[in-house]
Amino acid sequence: MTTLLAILIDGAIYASWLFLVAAGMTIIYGVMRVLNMAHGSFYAIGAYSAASLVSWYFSGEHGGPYWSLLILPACAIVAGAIIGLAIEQGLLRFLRGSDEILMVIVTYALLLILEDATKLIWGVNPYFAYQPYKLLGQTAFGAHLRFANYDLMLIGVAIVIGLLAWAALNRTNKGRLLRAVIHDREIAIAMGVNVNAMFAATFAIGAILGALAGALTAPAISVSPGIGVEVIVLAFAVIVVGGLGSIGGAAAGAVLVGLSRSFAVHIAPEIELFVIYGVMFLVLAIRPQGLFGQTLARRI
Amino acid sequence: MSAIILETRSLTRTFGAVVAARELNVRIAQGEIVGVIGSNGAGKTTFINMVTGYLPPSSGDILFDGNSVLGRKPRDITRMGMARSFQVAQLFPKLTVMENAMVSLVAAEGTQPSFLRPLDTPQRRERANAIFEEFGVSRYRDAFVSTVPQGTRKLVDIAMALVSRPRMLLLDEPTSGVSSEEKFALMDTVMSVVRQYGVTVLFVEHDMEIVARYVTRIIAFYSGEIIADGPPRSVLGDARVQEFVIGRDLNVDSAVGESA
Amino acid sequence: MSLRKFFASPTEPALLLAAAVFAAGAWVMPAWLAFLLTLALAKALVVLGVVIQMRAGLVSFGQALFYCIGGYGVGLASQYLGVGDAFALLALGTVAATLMALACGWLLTRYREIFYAMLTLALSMILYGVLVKSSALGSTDGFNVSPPSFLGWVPEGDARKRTLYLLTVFAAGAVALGFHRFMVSSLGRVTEAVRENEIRVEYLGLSPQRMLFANYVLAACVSGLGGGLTALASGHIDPDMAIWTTSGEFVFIAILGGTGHVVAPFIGAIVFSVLRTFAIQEAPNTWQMTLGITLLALILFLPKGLWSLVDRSKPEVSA
Amino acid sequence: MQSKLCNSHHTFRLSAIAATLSLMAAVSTGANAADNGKYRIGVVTFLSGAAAGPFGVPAANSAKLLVEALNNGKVPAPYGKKGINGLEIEMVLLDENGGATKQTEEFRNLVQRQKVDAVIGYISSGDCLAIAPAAEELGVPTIFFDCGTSKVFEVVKNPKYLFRTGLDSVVDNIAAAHYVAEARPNVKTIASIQQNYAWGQEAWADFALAFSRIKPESKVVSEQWPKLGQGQYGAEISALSVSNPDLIHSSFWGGDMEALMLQGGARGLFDKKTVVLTAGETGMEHFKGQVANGTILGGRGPFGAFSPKNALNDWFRPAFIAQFKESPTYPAYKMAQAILGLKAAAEKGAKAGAMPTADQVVQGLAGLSYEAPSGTVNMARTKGHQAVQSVSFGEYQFDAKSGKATLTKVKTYAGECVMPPDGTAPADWIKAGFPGAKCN
Repeated sequence: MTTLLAILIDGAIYASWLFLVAAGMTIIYGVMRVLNMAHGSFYAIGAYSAASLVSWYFSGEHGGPYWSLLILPACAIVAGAIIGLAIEQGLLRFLRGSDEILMVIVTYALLLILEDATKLIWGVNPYFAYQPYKLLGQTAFGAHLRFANYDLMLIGVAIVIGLLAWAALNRTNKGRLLRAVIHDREIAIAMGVNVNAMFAATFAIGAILGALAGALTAPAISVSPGIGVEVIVLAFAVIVVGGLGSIGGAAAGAVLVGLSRSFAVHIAPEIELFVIYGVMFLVLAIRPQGLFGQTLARRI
Repeated sequence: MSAIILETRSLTRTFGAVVAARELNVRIAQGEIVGVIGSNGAGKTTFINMVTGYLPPSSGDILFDGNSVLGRKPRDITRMGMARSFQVAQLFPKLTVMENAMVSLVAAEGTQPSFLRPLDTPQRRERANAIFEEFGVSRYRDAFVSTVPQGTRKLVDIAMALVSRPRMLLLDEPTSGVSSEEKFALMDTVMSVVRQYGVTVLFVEHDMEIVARYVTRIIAFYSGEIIADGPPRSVLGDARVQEFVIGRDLNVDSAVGESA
Repeated sequence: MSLRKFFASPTEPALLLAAAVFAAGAWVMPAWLAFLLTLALAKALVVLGVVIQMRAGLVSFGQALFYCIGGYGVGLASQYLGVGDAFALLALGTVAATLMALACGWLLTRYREIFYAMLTLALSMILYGVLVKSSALGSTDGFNVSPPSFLGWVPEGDARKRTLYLLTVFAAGAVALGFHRFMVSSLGRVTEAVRENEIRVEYLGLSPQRMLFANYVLAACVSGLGGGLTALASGHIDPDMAIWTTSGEFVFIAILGGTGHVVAPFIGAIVFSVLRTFAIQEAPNTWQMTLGITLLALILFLPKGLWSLVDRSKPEVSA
Repeated sequence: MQSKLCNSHHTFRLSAIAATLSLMAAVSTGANAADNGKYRIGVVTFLSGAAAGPFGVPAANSAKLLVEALNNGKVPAPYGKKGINGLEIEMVLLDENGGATKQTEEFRNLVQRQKVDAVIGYISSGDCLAIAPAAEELGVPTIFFDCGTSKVFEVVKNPKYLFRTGLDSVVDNIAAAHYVAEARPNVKTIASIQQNYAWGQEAWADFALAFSRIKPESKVVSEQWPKLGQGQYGAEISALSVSNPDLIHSSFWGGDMEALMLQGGARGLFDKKTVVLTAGETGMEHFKGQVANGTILGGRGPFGAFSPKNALNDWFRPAFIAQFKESPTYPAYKMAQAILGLKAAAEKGAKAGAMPTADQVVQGLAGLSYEAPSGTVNMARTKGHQAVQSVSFGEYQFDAKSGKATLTKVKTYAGECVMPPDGTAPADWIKAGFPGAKCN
């Protein structure tokens, strides 16, 4: 019984983390058809900037501890926006319309560069921002099972972000324009949509989401080299399972992967290592376009 | 009346609410040259796509040489002897015209392509050159397809369909995208070849002058149904055809006269 | 019969000559360079597998799967089956990789573009997981491959390294010849046609998937050989051979060399190895960055790879 | 079009390219391999990736510190002589990241292109296994300073050039088992969480076996195998909590370990449970009270916070802190003792002022007993190629007021107590009940 409860809650927490990690990547792909490997670096940069700022905040008398919860997203927005715009306007802009696979390779190169860049900026020693994690205390479920409220909060954050993204795309004019761009770039341009601005904004938002995932994770981990690379394939798996470029898909993928993983951990820890790829492989084998992906249109 | 080569029995295809083809019953005899006319969205291309196995029909049956081709893949139907060309020429842009031809020659040989023997053999070159002669595209032989003019692409597209010496050829708007100066030249070339090969032809065409000039029979489509089927004169003269398909009063006699 | 008859194209004698030059080098070049070239050439064989898939319009982010199977095939055979002969071991590794390809090719070749890349990646990561879990095979530590014999002859020390180098050069030369023929063969060109326009291929009466399947198996076969040679040369195998960054490296090299010619991956692999070893030596802290910048520069300024420096005379196949 | 356009002359041009590359490579060796009369040491350790922070960089820093101090003759007796045997030391630092195959290649480059006289390094067991045969083949003195696999001297049965100045992980876990049994006599149920790779798998196998031998009545209630570098342990922590063990054993290291302790702490996993971290010492400075007092930490030997008081340590520790603004953790100590071992060996073998030959170094080091900041190191196992040292465990105590972390109830287990004798497989030795173990 406790185990079942644990499976569900762990699954939910892990799923929301996965969603936070994958959302930015799927949005960028959806609009720009760029499967962004450097997303992992955005995650790492978000985590590093948050960790360093939070530990500075707590190093002296800078105000009440709860403000640190606001530092996290703030870092993410600033860091993500800067790096996102820089990369989009500085590099990707010149590669618009290139082959999707080529863009994967371009962003792979970016990943290599950013990995060392973060190392040059923050060094290799771990950073800690554990204070916010402890701040919210814990909730007990039964005798032995307790969860950190911070993790439970992540579920809420993920839902909010998901809804915001959905509403932004479906309920605002900019969102509708964006969907026009997604649907047919040429027509959108003809309609006078400023595609350049659209893309820049999209990439920045994607980067911010990536950084946000990192910033929100920072308090629970020791921020050290390599954390970025770890999340890339996870995020891939999630959005490929869900259907590339679909927010709803990313959510569904995150839930599916999250639950199956926590199930594995509790029931069969042995297979935990490849359960994620197993799920990805099965889903694609049965439904190539992913759970929410659209099939390609006829060519003749 | 020679043997029926292609027959469709109450062929129907719907896309959601839209009916692209309703209860189509078509019988085409060997050696006929049939034109299919109809306004955009009348279901002409859908018809070809179904017959060649690209689109599965919602219901009905398709018989080629008396055997049903239902559920067969386009490649199998091609191997049975029914080839097609495309509204937008379907070629290999980053390959040269010669290479395009050779690929189709390999395909026509019927065996699986060898992974050691070269594609480019004197024999294939010879055959390809012969075909280029027939279609008058020799001067583009070594150009990359992406660089040759629209009309030439259309010709190469049709030539590639004919390489396998099919017994029936479906042309999807052979002159679309071709300048009105070129289009008759193009059709003359194609028709001389198909007559020489003795291929049964069904072609979809917008251009009434073209249709009237080259066909022995016309089938008129309107919103997924056949509204007229018969000799050019009677079909083009048909009031509903004039109203729904042609949309203007075409001088039947002059148009038909030329082809006779 | 005359040489001209004997060779399908002038490239072939040139390849033989290049192979001969490399082989002769065994006695003049420093040992470390010979070893570097051994691994580079072995790697080039895997990259060749990536390249022929790129020519068919598919990018595999999981070619390490076959690299790893080839390596473990060799390792396991020498460890548990007591096979000692280099040629037998390589044969086993290659066969293992080929069988794997036959088993999963039918599924993978139904997919295109990103989905193909992701599925190949997933497959290789599943193998990685399995290997990491199997402590009997040393888990992440992997295990060492004992030095092979060559048709009964067991060289020692430098002689062994040289023999392995010559074997690799020989294998690379043979494969290069074979794949040069493949690239201009009917199947080789038809796979390009598939990349260009699948529908047309279908309407010519051929099955695109079948072409891609054959291509996939061929790629797996040569990649397995590359993995086997690597295992023999480095004398060690571990699951990292299957991890996705390894596949990423192969794609990197494919881009570096270009897909225009059978020798492109060999140039790419050698340049990559030299570049990396000096990057590591000169900038131990930022060698990844060096590689990343190089890759970007290539994509931006030399999109057809180093090969386009050699052959500027035609637009080239791109991934 | 291939056949048409790529004629032989292209291929000639590209063989030219290849040749040029080889040449350029060869030339640059000239530069590096210049025989400058210095004693060149190749140092290979993680400069990137997850292992860089906790292990690689402290070790590299330690190497920098030692080389510099030795060259200036700043190191206290018996290491007062400048450099190595009077010759200036030149260090060639390489990143260990990138996998075993690459490391074998880079090892050969070090020896054959960079012409180093000795190699010290390797944290990853996989790299050690791959390098071991190469070291013997190339006949260059090679010292593994850290890697923990017990298989090194199975791969190389009778080593000549290969040494390990650190202990293997079997020792840690046997010692850990002893310590737990003594410090927590009424532990009944144990759970495990290990990084899912060789290190974690072996560590748990050894500990479980040893502990069940010492306390047969104990039983294992949960095993968790998260991926290396996963960082998120929510589900695992729940599983451990639900199984509610008396003791949790983990061989986690570096960032993963610290993340686990943070997340577990915040969820009260460690209340009324003891945790033993066999590699916990590197976290001492970072835990900052995030870890429950009484958590059992190991340092893979008498290193870091466990290091004894002696003249060398009185120099090393302050010097390290002064230069790098952090206390030296066990990798730093292990690197220091590897370098000092090399120096001692070289000076024992070679005649003063002369360049020590490889054979002089290995003869000098085999069976050598020398002093290090961690105390005396005896090269007493596998024909004098494997070091014997004591292993210490202790309990973490954090004083909130001073913000200082200390170790209490430190127990030290002599090598003779926890190391299987030569030629016995660790598992058999444990199963047999540690025959011949000399424990005080």
